[in-house]
Amino acid sequence: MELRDDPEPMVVFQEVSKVYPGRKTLFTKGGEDVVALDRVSFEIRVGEIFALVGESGSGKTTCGRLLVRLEKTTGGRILFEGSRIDLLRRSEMKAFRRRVQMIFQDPYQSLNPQLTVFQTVVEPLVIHGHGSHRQREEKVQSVLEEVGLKPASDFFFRYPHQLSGGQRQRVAVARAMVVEPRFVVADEPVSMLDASIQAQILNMLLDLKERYSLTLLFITHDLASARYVSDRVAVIYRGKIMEYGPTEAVIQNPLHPYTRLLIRAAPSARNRGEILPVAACPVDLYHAPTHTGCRFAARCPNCTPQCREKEADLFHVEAGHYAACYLHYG
Amino acid sequence: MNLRLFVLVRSVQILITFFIIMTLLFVLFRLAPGDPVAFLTDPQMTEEEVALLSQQFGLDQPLHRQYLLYVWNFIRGEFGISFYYHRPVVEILKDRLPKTALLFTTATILYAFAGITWGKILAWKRGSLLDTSVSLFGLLTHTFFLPWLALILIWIFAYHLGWFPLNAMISPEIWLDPESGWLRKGLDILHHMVLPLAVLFLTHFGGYTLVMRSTMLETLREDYILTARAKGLPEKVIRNRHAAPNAALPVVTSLGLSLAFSINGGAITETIFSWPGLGRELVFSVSNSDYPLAQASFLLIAAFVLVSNLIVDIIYAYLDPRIRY
Amino acid sequence: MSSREGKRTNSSKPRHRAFPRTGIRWLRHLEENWRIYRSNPMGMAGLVLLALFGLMALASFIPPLIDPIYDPMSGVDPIIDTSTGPSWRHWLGTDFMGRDIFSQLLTGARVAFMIGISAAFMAVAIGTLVGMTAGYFGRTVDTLLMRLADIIMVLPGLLVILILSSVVGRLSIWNLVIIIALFKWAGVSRVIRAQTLSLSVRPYIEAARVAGASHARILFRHILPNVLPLSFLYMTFGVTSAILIEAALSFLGFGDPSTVSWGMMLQWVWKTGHMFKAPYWLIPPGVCISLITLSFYLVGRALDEVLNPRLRKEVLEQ
Amino acid sequence: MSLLEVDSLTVHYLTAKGKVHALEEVSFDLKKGEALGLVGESGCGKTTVAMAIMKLLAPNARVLSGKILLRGEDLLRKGEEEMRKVRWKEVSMVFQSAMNALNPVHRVGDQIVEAILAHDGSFSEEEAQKRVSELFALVGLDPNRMRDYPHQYSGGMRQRAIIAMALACEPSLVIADEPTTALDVVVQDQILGEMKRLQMDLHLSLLYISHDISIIARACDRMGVMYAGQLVELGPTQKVLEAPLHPYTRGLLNSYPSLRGPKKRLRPIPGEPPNLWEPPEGCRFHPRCPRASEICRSSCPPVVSLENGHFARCHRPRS
Repeated sequence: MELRDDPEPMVVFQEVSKVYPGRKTLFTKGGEDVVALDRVSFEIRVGEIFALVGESGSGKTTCGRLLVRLEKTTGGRILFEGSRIDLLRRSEMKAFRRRVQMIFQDPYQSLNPQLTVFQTVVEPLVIHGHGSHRQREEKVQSVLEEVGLKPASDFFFRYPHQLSGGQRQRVAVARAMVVEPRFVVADEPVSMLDASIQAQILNMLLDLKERYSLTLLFITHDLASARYVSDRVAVIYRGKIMEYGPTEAVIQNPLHPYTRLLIRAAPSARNRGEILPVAACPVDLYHAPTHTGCRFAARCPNCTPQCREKEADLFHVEAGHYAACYLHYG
Repeated sequence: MNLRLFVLVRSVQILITFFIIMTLLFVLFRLAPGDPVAFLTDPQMTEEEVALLSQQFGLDQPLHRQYLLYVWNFIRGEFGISFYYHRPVVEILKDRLPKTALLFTTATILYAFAGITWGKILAWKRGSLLDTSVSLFGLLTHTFFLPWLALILIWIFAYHLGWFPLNAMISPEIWLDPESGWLRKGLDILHHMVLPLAVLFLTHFGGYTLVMRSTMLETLREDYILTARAKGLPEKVIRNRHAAPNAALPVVTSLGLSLAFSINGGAITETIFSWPGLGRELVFSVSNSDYPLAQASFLLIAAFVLVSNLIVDIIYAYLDPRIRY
Repeated sequence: MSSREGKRTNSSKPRHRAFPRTGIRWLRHLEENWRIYRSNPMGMAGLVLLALFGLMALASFIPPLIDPIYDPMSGVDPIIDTSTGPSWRHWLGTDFMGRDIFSQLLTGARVAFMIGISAAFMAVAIGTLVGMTAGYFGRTVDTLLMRLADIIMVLPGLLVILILSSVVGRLSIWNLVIIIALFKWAGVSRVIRAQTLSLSVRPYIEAARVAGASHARILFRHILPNVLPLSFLYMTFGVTSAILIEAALSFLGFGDPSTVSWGMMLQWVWKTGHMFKAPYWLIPPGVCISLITLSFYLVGRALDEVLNPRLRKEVLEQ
Repeated sequence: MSLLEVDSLTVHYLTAKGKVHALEEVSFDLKKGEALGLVGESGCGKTTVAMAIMKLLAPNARVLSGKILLRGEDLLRKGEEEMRKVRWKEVSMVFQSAMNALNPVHRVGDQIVEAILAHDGSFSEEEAQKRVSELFALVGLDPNRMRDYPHQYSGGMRQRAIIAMALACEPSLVIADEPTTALDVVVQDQILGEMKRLQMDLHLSLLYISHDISIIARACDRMGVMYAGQLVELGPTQKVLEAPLHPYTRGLLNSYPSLRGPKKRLRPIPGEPPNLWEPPEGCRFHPRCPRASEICRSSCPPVVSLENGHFARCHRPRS
């Protein structure tokens, strides 16, 4: 299937799979392979925020980790600026590490408790042998102020335990931004924060994106924040992309029954949703479906015999809007 | 069922471990400076006897054949002749093993049980006078140097007060008397066991009490304890049914891990009290350069520790449903 | 009090544009940790006891200088050739050969510290390295190293050393130290490995990887400072177990005959049949071994509390 | 008469670092069959309210003043033994982390049976078992899985089991402390729907506690907003959401991106919540408040009521 509609995308996922071999341990019945990603394809255009939305265990975080080479794919390929990231040589790898950064979910876990704010933020510069001591110090100072830790020198010598959750996440963003990357993976960057702080961080990401003409992969379980920040969105369910397209189009006109379910289930403060009956809860997110059909079939209100036989591929429905559902086939 | 698989896998692991220990022992004895013949033959033996033994242990053959023979001999239970007793080693060990098992197993069960019970109570009443005094007592006895404690106990209770025999496992006059029945004999053994048991108990009880106390304190902070309180359950039920089983899990683990350590203390206790067990035999044979006996009794102790470990593992699996299913 | 308080607030305030120094948090925060430690009376008792034993070890050089009859091994009092009770001449009495028990006791302290600290240091150094390597690199390296550690851990160390000494003869103090270290690293490496495993999946380690940090950088800059406190803690426990092994071995008669240790003193009193008649000789070495064990144990537990905030008592619990 | 009345409850925690002003003069009431929600950011004291009602506060907590009246009886004056009878029989709780709220070494069914037997002597073991299987069916769990252990359940199932447990003794009040926080959106929606249905069917009173305003909005008839240990706004959910009186409530509502309506830039509340060791003088919200004036800095605002049943603790409520 051809998903290319941008001549030079920044990131391309081509049929990427990730299978964790089932480990036989003493304590689990194990032995079954866990399919985290099943032939996932999408591309991220230069300068956009691309959101990946899914429930826990859907494989959304795996996508981000594969992209920054924290893990290796077991099938398919990932291209960054046209070159395969699994074939990078040592020197290319170092350059890649400078261009691609990541922001992690839990600000309480993503900062080394033994290092001060300065030590944490300066580390990438040290690794990449960037500038003199003085230049590094100035760089750290300016990036800290940019993420809203002002005056920066007040924070230089603080340890993570002396910071609030929001401040920690700002430090984590500063660490990612200090090498001026082209591309940032933000893995649920706000889900551990309080609501008022969440909005601050989201706004900050939007500002940074503008200022540095960044490209972002925004991973989240929350459709509403995906809508708030992203230009395009992919909805992933049990390792497979169910729907993919411009964010507003997906939210306003969801094509896949799963997306519809997600939108309907999302609680909202402004509109008090009525109670709708929902099909049975996901039984086991972590094991490959045993049948051949669509992985959503068991919960799908629109399920047909065809769905139970063979899973639908992503299908181009309208203007860059794709869905993996027979409802929209031709 | 998975428990069976678990036990099977652990048994195989333990067998492999034992095999490695056996091999290391072989390497140790063969690579040691000096003539390997000296390790197997008694200086007082006649030349024919030496030749016979050399042949039996394949000392005239290449190393790998010697090793195979060593393993084969082990499987057949052929450990050679003790230099000291001039009897087959296996006969001696057959006599010693049950005596070690009796003393050591009784002591282990006693102190583990007492430690878990007391730790539970102390954590529950933390900060009270009972907690402070028993914790302190446990801490002190736990740090007592075992041989010294044994000597002191003998000095006070056997020598000065004369309540218990100085040493040995039985009184010959009772056992040689055809009149005495099994009860009298049993009580006699018990009488001899009191002091060695007390030594092992006192030096181990404190450690388990303190570990149980601290894991119990941690368990009491768990959410399910809050649930139990919120459910309005009686305090005793919360303590015994909800907190203690969870808190005991790490204690059982540490029991398994420290068995090897405890058997050291067991050997010293046996030596001091002349308890005719494996540990004493090992110390004794090493002092007398009785190599065949030393080697075999060491292997048997290692096997004993490994099997005890397996039993502890099974108990653990029984206590923790996350392993069972 | 006030000046110390003043210094503390001063140091916690960021100094503007001062050049940041690298450092390890727990070292820099020694002062704060010391305050937590000091609030633990048992830990303080342990430290005081340790200081006493340290003094004893230092003082052990003095008696032979006063008079050669006070030499712990070779000093024989010309007028005494048997065990006698305490007197002005021999504060704690003499042993069966008329040697001074007090100076033996002082030397015992020195030997205990030497053995305990050097064996524990070696064991902890090996254990930390092995544990970090196994935990960080995982896979085959991990499996092999940890199987090895498992085997060592199920061996009764004392009895293995007994067997060893039956093969190679008497072990010198330093051989003994090395052998003890070879037995004791296993437990340490298990703990350090577990800690490393849990650390190496922490997002901050992953963040360092994403930033392009090398394995060496991650191991030594990010993991080591986080496991060192634990290693240090295990050292205090390792010291006791090394002292105890040596003492037990000496007690059973397999010690280094060229030195005197507390375990050996107990062996002499037991083997020469003095245990029922010479309490002045039986009591001191046992008390010393027990107390030094106790003091390291107390210090270890107090350190555990410093390093592990979860164990800290809530100050105002009812 | 209200089922539950909390009257100017003030709770402090004594810690090594100093006194934490966890709750300051918190008052609200809850009627029979009603669902009331308390919303607030982490550390605002909402869980302390729940624990105070259950009388399960940490040992270092001190209730300085206030009353907690359940059917007119002050729970704070009850002894431990009396309180034990109130717990679960009268007031039960759905806990925050379903993962840890069930004891891992006991079967799920047994943990519920135990609660029934502890409170109702008239039940035999078998009858209690039967009741548990009814409860399982009620909350949408397969009664055949009663004999499973907690680790064999998924997150959603555990949460359902906890709800079943909370209903075991037919309490008149159920406190749900972050009942769905760890769950996925779809499962969260199901659980909330389930609880709504149970509330209707069993005529339950529910006290919801959550950091997520949208969950409270979804589940409650009335809601209260907590900030830094104080209840700053209380009123019918519809009113609070559509016409908030307190600037904090308004700021909070502006912090949530929405799936519906036009896309607007969020206007989050600047700054961070204060630490409760040294709460700000005057109104606790004034350092972050866009409308703060001199009086807000100097004196603690009173509780004002602009409309029937809609209160705010503010000097200058919505003009």
